[in-house]
Amino acid sequence: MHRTAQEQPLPADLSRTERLIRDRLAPCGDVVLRPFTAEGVPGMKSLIVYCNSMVDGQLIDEQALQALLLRMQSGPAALSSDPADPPTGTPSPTMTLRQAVTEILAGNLLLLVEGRTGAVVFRLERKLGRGITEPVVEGTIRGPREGFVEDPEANITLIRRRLQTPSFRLEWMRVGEQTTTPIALLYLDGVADPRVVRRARLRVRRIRIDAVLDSGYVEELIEDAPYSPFPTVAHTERPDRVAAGLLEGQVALVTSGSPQVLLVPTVLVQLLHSPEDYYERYMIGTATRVLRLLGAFLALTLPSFYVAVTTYHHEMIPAPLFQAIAAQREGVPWPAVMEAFLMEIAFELLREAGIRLPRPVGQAVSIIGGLVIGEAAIRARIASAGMIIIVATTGIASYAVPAYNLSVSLRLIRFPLMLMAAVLGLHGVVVGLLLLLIHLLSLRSFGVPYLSPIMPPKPQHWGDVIFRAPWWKMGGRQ
Amino acid sequence: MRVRRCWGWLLSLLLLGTGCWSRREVNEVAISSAIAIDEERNQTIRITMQILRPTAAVESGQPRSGTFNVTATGPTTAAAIRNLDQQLSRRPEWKHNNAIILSENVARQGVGEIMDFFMRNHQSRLDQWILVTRGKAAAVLVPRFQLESNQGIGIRRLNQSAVHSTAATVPVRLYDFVTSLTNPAEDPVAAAIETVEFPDPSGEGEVNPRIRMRGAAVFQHDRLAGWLDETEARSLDWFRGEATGAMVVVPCRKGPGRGTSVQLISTRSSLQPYWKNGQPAVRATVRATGQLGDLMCQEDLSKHEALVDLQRRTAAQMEAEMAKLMHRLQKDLGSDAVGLGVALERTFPAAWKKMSPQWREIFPKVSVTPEVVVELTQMGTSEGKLISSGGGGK
Amino acid sequence: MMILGLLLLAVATGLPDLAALVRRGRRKEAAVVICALLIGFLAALSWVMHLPVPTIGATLQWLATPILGKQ
Amino acid sequence: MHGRRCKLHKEVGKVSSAQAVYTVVLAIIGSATLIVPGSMIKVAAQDAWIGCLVAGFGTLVTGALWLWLARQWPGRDLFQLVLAAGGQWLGGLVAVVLLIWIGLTLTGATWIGADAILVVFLPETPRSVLAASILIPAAYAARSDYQVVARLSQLTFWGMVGLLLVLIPLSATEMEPLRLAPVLANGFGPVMKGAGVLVGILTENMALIALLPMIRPPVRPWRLLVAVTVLAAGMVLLLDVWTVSVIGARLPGRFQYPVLLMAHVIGVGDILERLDALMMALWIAGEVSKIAFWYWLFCRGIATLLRLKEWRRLVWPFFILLLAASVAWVESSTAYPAALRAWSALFTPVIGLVVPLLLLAATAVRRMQRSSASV
Repeated sequence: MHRTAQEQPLPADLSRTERLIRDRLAPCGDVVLRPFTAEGVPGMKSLIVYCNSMVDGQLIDEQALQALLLRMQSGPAALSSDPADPPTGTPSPTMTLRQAVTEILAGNLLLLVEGRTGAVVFRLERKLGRGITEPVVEGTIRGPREGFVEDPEANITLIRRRLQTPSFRLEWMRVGEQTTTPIALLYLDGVADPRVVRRARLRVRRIRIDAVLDSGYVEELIEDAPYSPFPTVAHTERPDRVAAGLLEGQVALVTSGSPQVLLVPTVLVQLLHSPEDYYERYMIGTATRVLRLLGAFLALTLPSFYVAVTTYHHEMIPAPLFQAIAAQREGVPWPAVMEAFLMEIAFELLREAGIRLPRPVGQAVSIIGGLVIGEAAIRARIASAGMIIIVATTGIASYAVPAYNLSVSLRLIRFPLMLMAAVLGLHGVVVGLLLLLIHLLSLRSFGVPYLSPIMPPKPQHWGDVIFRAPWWKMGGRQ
Repeated sequence: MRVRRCWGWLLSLLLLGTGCWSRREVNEVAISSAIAIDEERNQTIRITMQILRPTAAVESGQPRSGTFNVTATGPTTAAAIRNLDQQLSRRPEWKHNNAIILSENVARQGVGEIMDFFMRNHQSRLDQWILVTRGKAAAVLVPRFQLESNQGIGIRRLNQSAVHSTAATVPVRLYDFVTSLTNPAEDPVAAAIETVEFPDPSGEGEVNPRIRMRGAAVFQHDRLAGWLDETEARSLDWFRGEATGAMVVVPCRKGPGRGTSVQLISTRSSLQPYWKNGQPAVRATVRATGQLGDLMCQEDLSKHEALVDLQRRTAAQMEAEMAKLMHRLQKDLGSDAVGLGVALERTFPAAWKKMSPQWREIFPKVSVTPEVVVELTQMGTSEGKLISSGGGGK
Repeated sequence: MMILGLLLLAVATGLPDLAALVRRGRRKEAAVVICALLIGFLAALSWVMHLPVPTIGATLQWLATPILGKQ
Repeated sequence: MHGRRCKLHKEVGKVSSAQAVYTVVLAIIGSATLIVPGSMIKVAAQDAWIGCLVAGFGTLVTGALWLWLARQWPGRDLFQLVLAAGGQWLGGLVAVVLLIWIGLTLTGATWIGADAILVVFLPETPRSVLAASILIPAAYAARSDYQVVARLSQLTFWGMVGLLLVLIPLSATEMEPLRLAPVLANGFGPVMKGAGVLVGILTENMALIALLPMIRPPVRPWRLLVAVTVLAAGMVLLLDVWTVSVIGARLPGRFQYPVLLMAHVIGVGDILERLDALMMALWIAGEVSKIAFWYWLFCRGIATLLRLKEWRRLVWPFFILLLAASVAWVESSTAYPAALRAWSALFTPVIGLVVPLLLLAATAVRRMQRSSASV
């Protein structure tokens, strides 16, 4: 019986409705049920229900409610088309109890009238949140400085302003039993692949979780390959990056309460591109992009190459350099791979400490820490100078990767690669990279192959993979 | 589940073969810069290896030289090198070895088998230089190079300078040396190196030996046939087209004077065999471009005709030297270091098949006509003839 | 030591698939997997214990003697 | 109209014709690039490249036979075709022979790959570990189905072509085209022996049949077969010519892996010392692509033969068997050429001629029975 009551629209009899809502919401403590009568209309008993920690007190306007009651008494609640009239309600005669609960807790005011089923909803949500600031993580030298905030409507406005096109599609969904967080699904009709949109919509609908506090929850629940270190869902704080994604056929998911907007499907190439490539002239854009790709490759393989070459293939180092490395490693007791592990872990610790500490202190710790530990390690014969340079270069190179989650996964994969370098030398590194390549080739993000423009080959998009083709060359034929 | 399994049994694989094989840490290795091979009585091989001391380069302290020599004997090359381990705390490694020096008696006994180790071992690199010395090969590793830290780099630099400037020797790499060893139609050549005592110019009488590369060693198949001096080595370079530079001194046309020196910048040569009344004959064409080094003759080169005449005389001088070398190779040494056999085999394969068994006899009778064309590109900054020496000029 | 490694390798490569097949009740595939693992393990064991089993190359040459003649 | 366009198209199933060609080409010459040029030059000296042409035409004929058979039974992959054409008993027997042949090719390629790394780079590492380190990526690729194998082969093929485009000009200074000079100096004998070495490997072009049903229509089998054979034979021809012109016809005879020796020779020119790493990486990728393809076909073959529904679950259980077989292929590297010659002498005529003709005959007989029965 309890279930059916949830599904039927609110009964006309006011007292029964009041009892239903009262035993559902009264224990919450911040939900107010107040009988409301209009002077001119003694017979019209009605009830106001709202949650006062969500509703903005000043916005409740008694007179407007009474005027509405008067009109309702004459006939079915005609929606006043007069704009001067402050917050007009949207009547929904078929509202069920569950919908009513969701509306109340979402910060709306419900007007229940005797003899009418359903209720009239007034949006009186208290607007609070931080102002639009520059994104902390994805800063760029050139390009807009706006970053997303926690309020979904504001985020959608930031995106919508950039895409004033009729083909813009927005669908609201609610996820999470406890939190019922609203999630907006945005895409451009005619650009995004309909099958991808359908798959995204389906996956968000199928989420069964009690609470969604950040878009990270959603990301994990809808992503393609939970067992792969590589992210198949991108998240960004930059509205221009989302607009660019929508133009390229991606679907955006704005989660209420989280400044990170998810972009699906995401391929590896997009994680290595930064929006700045498209704002600078194409030559500068290409140069920084090539540098970034090199940085990503170095971040992944540099330490394992160094370990492999110094442990196995001495002939690959020119003689004088080899002599210098031999001299540096003279007192170091353990093999090159142990030294590499130690230094890498020390560097990761420093990096993590740098983030956790408040901004000014954090910056200082990571820089000074790096220098001091490096210097002391060399003098204490724990590591050789060559290794410190390699570790430092790798650390810096991994910052060059614009997508933070990709740079972390690259740093994670570095350790098994180092292990293989220690066991099988350069051959081990090659086999490790081959395993990685095969894994990437089998990976798919929402049906789109992960190495998409390169493999399977789509030559018409090759202009924008390693190089950034100038606009007058980009996207000529479809 | 897929990825976890992939790392799962990769680790189990590591367990299968614990430890890391063929692993040599950088500081567990003795780096060899040059190897000298001598022969003791009853055919035992003595290997002397110059090992680099990495720390010497770093610590200042008392002036310890950056290298030290280690020597061991053994029945074969590999055994001898393995015996070096008995004295070295670290395993020797010749991945960075620059030069292999053979002594005269080793060269006379035949170098074929000795080279086998260096071609088979995966550590030896093909671009090492091969040299032969008259006395004991180990002696070459003793003197200290003033400009370089060790013998290996010193010899490598000497070889490179031989190619580009002096051409006083025939620089040969391990790869070329072994190719000519394996090819029955060709006789190998190697550079010659010697230690020379120079009285110390500051006169304290402390004699410090120096290394000099001059002349070449010519082989018959894999046995040393004889030595070539500096000028013969240079003309051999012109035949083989190896060296690019050389300094040719041309005697003056008339009157006293030490001669005109012409610095060659680039030389290209080729051998074209042809038949002359039934006998194989070879035309060796050399095209060289050069520039005037200095003019110590009474001539005046401001006019073009004088320049053309100088070019002709330089070419004639080079042709004469090349002819003298051919005479010595064919008559005295009987070694086809020039590569006539290879040229014949390439252009007349059928004829070569018939000739090759008697090649040793036919070789001395092959007539070789050198044809040199010299082109002087520039006279340097000063023009014609400036300074007249001695009798107050004309 | 090698035998332990072999066992571990057999378990690591065979077990997950075998478990999945048994769970889904595909007896025929499970049988094939089990004999593949068994033959594989025996072959590897014979190689590790250096048993006098002729190598593949030797058997091929023995089979090809009529065609190629004695090498 | 310029600007961005939709880059993210959903994956289209199956494989493109180009990818199929690259896959089969690498399935043929993946490991062959290590040993074939060397063994051909040992036999046919500087005329080895003529052997490639002869082998190429020869295997076009055997490939054509298989294609003709495939046309009689459209829409089936290799093993379905064999079972359908040969019927219960003959088909089964032929399928077993094919499986043994694929198994031997697979393990032989693993062995030679491990041996190349052992001889040139890691002398003291045990062969079993090197063999496993090559077989593991191949199994992983085979497990993730033929599309991944095809993409890996395509990337590797482009890589190999790119590497050769870099190496050949670099070695121009060492190159001596005259070394190829005495063409057919000693007649056709050695050339045929050289061609014999390659024919055994090129008969693997019938692997195209296994991929035919997986190619996105329109499918032009004849054109694909020609492309595969020409590319494979052409690649070996290029390597022969390049090896002979750089290090002559006599030296490769003395080395086991002349193509890897080239890296040192080119290094000798003081241009690039670090070429061996790049060359090694691509050779291993070629190895893995070849082994992955045959491993995938091996498991599908077993599944089709025993009428199993799940072929993916067979990939990893067979790992140990194949690893043991590849390690126990030959005792030492010197015995490998003789074993390879025995393998090609035994299987080339069988796989190239006997099997297709037998199955064509069986089809014809079956066709007659059906027509007489229906009359």
